[in-house]
Amino acid sequence: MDLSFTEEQTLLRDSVAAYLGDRYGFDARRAAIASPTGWRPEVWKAFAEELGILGASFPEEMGGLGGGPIETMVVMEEFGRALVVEPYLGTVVIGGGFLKRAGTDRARALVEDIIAGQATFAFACHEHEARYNLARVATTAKKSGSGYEISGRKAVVIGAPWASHLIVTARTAGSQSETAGVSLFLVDKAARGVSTRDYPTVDGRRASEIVFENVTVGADALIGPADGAWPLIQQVTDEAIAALCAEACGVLRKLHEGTVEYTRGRKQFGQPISAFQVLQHRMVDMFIQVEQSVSMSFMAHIHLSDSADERAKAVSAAKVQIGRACKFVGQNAIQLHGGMGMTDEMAIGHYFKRATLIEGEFGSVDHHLARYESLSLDKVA
Amino acid sequence: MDLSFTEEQTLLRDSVAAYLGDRYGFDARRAAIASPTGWRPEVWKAFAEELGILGASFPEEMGGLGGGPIETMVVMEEFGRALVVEPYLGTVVIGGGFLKRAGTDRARALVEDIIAGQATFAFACHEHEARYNLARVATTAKKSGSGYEISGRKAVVIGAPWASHLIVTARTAGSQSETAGVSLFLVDKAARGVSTRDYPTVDGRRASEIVFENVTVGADALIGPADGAWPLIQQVTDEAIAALCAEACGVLRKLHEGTVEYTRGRKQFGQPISAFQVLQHRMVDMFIQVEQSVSMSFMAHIHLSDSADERAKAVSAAKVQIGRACKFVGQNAIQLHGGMGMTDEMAIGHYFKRATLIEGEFGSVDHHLARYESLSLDKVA
Amino acid sequence: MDLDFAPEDETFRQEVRAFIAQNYPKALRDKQDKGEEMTKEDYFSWHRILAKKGWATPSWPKEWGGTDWTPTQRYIWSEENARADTLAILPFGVSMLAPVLWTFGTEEQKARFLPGIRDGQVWWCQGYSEPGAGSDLASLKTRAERITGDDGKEYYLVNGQKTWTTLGQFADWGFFLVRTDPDSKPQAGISFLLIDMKTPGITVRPIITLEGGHEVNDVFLDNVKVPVENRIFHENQGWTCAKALLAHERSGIAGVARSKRNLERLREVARTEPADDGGKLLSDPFFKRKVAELEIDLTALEFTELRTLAGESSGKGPGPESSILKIKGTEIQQRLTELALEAAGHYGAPNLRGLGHNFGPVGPEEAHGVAGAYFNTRKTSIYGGSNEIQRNIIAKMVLGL
Amino acid sequence: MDLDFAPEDETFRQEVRAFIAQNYPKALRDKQDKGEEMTKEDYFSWHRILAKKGWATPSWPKEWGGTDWTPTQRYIWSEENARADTLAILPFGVSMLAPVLWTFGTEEQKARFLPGIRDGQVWWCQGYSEPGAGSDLASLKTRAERITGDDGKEYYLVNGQKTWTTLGQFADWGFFLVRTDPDSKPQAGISFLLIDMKTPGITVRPIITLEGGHEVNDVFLDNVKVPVENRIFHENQGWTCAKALLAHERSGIAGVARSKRNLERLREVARTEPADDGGKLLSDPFFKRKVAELEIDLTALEFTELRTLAGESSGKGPGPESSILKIKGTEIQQRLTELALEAAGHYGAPNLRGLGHNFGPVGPEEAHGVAGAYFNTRKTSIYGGSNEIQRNIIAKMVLGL
Repeated sequence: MDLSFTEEQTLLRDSVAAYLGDRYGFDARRAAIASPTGWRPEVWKAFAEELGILGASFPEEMGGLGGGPIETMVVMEEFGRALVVEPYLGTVVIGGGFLKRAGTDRARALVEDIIAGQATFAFACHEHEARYNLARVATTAKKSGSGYEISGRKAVVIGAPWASHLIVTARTAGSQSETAGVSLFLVDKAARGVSTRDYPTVDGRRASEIVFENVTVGADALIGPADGAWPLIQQVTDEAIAALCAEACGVLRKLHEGTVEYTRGRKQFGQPISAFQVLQHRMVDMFIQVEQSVSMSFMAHIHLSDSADERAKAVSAAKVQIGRACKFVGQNAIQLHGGMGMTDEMAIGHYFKRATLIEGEFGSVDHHLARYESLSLDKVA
Repeated sequence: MDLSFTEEQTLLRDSVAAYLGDRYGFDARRAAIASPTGWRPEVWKAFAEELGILGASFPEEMGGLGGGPIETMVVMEEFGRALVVEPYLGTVVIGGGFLKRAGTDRARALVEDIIAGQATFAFACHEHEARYNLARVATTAKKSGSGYEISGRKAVVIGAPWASHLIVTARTAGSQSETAGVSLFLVDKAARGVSTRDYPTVDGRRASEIVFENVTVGADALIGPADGAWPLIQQVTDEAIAALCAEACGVLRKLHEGTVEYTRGRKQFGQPISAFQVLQHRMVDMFIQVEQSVSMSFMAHIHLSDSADERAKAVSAAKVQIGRACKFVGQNAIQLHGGMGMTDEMAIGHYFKRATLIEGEFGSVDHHLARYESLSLDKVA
Repeated sequence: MDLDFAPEDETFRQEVRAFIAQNYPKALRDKQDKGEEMTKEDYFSWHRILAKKGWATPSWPKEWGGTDWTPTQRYIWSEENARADTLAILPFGVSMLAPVLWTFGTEEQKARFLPGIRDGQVWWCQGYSEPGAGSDLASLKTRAERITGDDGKEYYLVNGQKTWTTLGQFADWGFFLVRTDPDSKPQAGISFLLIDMKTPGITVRPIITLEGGHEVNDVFLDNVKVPVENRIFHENQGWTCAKALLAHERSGIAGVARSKRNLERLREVARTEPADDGGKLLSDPFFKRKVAELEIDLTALEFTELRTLAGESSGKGPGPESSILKIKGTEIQQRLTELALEAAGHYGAPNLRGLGHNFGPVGPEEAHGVAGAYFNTRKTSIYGGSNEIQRNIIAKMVLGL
Repeated sequence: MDLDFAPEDETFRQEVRAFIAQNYPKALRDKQDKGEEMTKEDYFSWHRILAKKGWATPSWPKEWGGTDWTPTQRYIWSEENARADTLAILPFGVSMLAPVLWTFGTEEQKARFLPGIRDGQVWWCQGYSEPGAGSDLASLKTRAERITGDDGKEYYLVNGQKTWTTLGQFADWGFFLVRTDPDSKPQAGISFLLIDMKTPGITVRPIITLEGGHEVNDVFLDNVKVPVENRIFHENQGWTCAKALLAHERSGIAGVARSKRNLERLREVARTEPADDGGKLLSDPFFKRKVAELEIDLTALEFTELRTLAGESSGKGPGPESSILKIKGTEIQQRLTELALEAAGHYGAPNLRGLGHNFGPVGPEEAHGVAGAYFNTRKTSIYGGSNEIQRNIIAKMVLGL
């Protein structure tokens, strides 16, 4: 039983932090998200080539560095600190998470492309009528020749404007929100019948509404078993949520540190406002929330290799804590910055906006409480 | 539209407050609750004769003073301030509430006894398996000659050791938690087949577990229609809950005032602890809770004469606010008193204990939220 | 103690309701429905209709254009406006400056400035806050020196910077707090000046807030010449005016009627948006509970406000009492936007600001702009004296700590 | 980073589990199950069994009776004790005084006092708090003057009052903070004395706490003669000992293992007690949610403690880190009793204390005493440095404010 980092993990953290400190300052990021494309392919290239982090969590036999969840955690926490918008979660954690388990030659080749920074992914899994229930899939994939024909609409596909490929959930059997009957498909974003409407998100990323109109894909587009992708979807989204929790920890640390720093410098009534006990205790409560969140991020990552139920329970518990912390720490960071916190010009508001969206990403606090209860309390009741 | 008190109401408040200030000090109360009987019949006599408040809320044609809910509110708030244990709620608000609507000669005679301080009542309505659902009645009343035979068990009947009479809910038809089929009976506590186990409660009152074993009562024991007492039960318990809210307001005010006073006198680190901003803001938040509770008590009492749904919605909303306030204000009153708040010797702990039991009396916060939702949100959903 | 309305009050309510229905500009309603930004003319259009009817300034003294309504009539007025979701009359002239004018102004000043405010002809902005002075308003640094102009007249030469000037981009005139005596104690050397925003030396610069909106501004004053007759009340005693204004700023801040309307809207959204189980969000027990809790808190706030009006609350005077209303009112406003964002689910994320009208909606219409509204509403616990300052006020003024 | 236990740790766990199962006194278990109050002998009985095994003082230095366990073994030890719900070893001697003795005591003092603590022969109590000195411990007033006794030996003559002395009614000895130099600064003139509680002039008076229990006491000292050799460390430097002791007092204060057990008990209660709808309380969505939220918070606390042990937390040193554990640990303990009381419904009201054993139970067994436990547990956020003081410590020591 040991909760400390290895030397390699500490090194990884330091190198990512150094790179981002150097090249991912607030002004550079601001310019990038305001640009027509909204991201910096050259940063992505550096992730692949200079830092080598795109392969950090892939097995060595696939060309990766053989790292695991803790390596992803380390990278994502640093990304949170710098508010990195580039699609690491969609590409490496989710896209890579599916592909490395797909077992097809095409998937293996795409993993190599990911590691090389040549392929980027977005996960088209949300539908408007489904809210946070990923099994509620109305998009269909019908057998057509040796392959499939996909039709349907996906909502708010984060990172889709930057993606070369999409991973799409579609129903091949069953109805409504049955988990059986959901399958996963790899779709080239340029494929005929795929149309997208791209837009920015309030936290500085890009997303798309996507319509699939009789999009034909080959048999090798199928990831995991036909009709039976649900366990794989659960596994990879749990990994994604854990990674998101790590990102949140970076965001939360910056929100807290930024607030402590600001209140030390801001004078009112003849003293720094950090001298007011009420604000001190508020910052202590923020700090406790941050610490508890980091603990839960550790906890979730450690449990990712456990049984499906233990894994899901751990991940949902972490997302509950982190969702709460995002709200409490974010709101109070703005409050303690006063009017300055309301301006677009200061970084703090941008951290707040990211924290706010993380709250709901892959399920709200209520969603994960319900999931946690179904695994922890209902089973034995 | 007017939320101010009449001159008579203000006079009533002043006279009750003056009497209690004079005769119901903390030490006198402490001695009374530790005595074998646990209450002071001479105080009850004074309520009837000196203050005349036992008849304040009865119609003039029944020998009362013709007051209404606001008079009850005024009295109960003062009772809360003094932690009065005598059974005003059970006797006047609940017992009287049922009897004045029963329409029988026996009931009318008993109202006169109540006003004269000669009859005291307890409401035997709880059963262990029912939690806060008063319609879940397993106690039965079977037709027997011209009257009924009652059998069953009632739990935690507050004030029963002091009661000359009981008002008992019993099922005459229907099953489980059906509201139809519940009837109300007036039972002499000395009747054959009634056995009680009396004990103190943690807030200094007395209660009983009561077993009814083939207790025979006459036809005139029935209050309200056979099988159809539910609307009347709802009405009178709503009146009781409103009165309880008023009592809570008195308790809450004392908790808050006592805390402000204590922190002003208590010195730590060379200054009164009331100088610490964190404690100041805590006391402000307590104050806001008290003010909101008083507002909701007004609101509930004003709505008591509305339609059943409007009345129930208002009362449940008030109980939610007051339940929350009892917890928040009570816990923080103890916290700000530090170790002294933990001692039996200081009054503050006794207010905390009363506030704690009020939280759950006639339904917890969750119970009343559910009731509120069923009236406010489900109907139109 | 009762909540009944007298028959004449019901008649009044019908009159108000009918007037709004018949006279509220359709163009304004359309823009509101589409969530479009309002122009200066939009803001004034409804104001001028009301001014013509004599209802633009109900709380003013009768002689300057007030209506002499009873408190119950004023309550009905605000309820009906919330119900019809009319565009609020801007407070800067009507509720902030006007009371200062009629309390501290000379007869000439009243005659010169009050009619333009009442009739919606002159747009006023506020010059209070400064970059270094937030909640600690009295530490303001903007200087005003007495000079004699080339024309032989007396002027103040004003230099400094104001900030958080709401809708200052539209302003014709502004009321400013400036320091006329740098040597006395912070609150003692301040004067209250009215400044024509077209005076040379004034620069208004937008501040973009975190949701991307332009609502507030920096105002730079560089050797701005202000005639001494534009000063209200005595020199160096502007703080007296400021305090009066701040008290008025907080009244009505509970915003009960508007919050009721927004709660109704939230319930509508929750009745249409999906829950995880395929049902509707308002059937989700936990979302429903949050709505119920908010509704109950709003009821408590409403009755606390009514008690305050009836003089039955425990606070002492309108200042500290309104602090409770400000704290609870803004907390409720914030929770409303928080729940609206939660209700929108994934569709809280899109940021369509700046994409132009041709882009069309993304997701359900009611989700449009909910994140922006949530971000923007964080300001309510900061402005007008932060909620922490309000707690300090209650601690000192009500609890005597 | 992993949570796996090595095979030798698993072996150790089995050994501990078997030892407890075979040796825990049945009489103690029965009393615990019935909720009866423990006598002095009850408390010592389990301690002495452990002492014989050499497990009474795992955290001590090996030479004085420690076990040299790894942190993982200690973690397992506390988990297994919580799992079996053993009576906790009293901390006064073992975890509070002993570290002071082996750090600051002379060899003679160590040899004289440590074995009695280790073996459960001498009951110690704490004489720190005073009526006027709560969180501000250093303001204590109990005086100790150097005198020469009739026997020609040197003594301290101690006069004053201590309070909140937990289980002092059973104490053989006490460790006291007294003021030996009234003229120096508060923290500078304090000495640390060991006092035989049978010394003439000592009166122990019960303090009844709000649930009716007798757990704490006032201790009055009236011309109590204490030999100078009973002073630990230098005269006037007792504050150094006090600080060391306070830090130890906070370690383990998270109480994760015990809270886990109490949570399990709460779940059992919620599985048997009825809900309003006739089902079980654990099926009530809102009660279930509170249990789930508590469980998640407890998991977060557990991992924060594990991170602290691994040196990966952001606090600086064991003092401020343990402040987080103290705050969250006590909040969770309080919420556990709060929910137990809520679960009991009406049966939270009966107060059977003092009715005698013949009275028999009222309502379900698990409801017995829940209100008392709730009231009593309010102390946890007050004692050991109130949670407000803990926040001050974090603000200063961790955040540098």
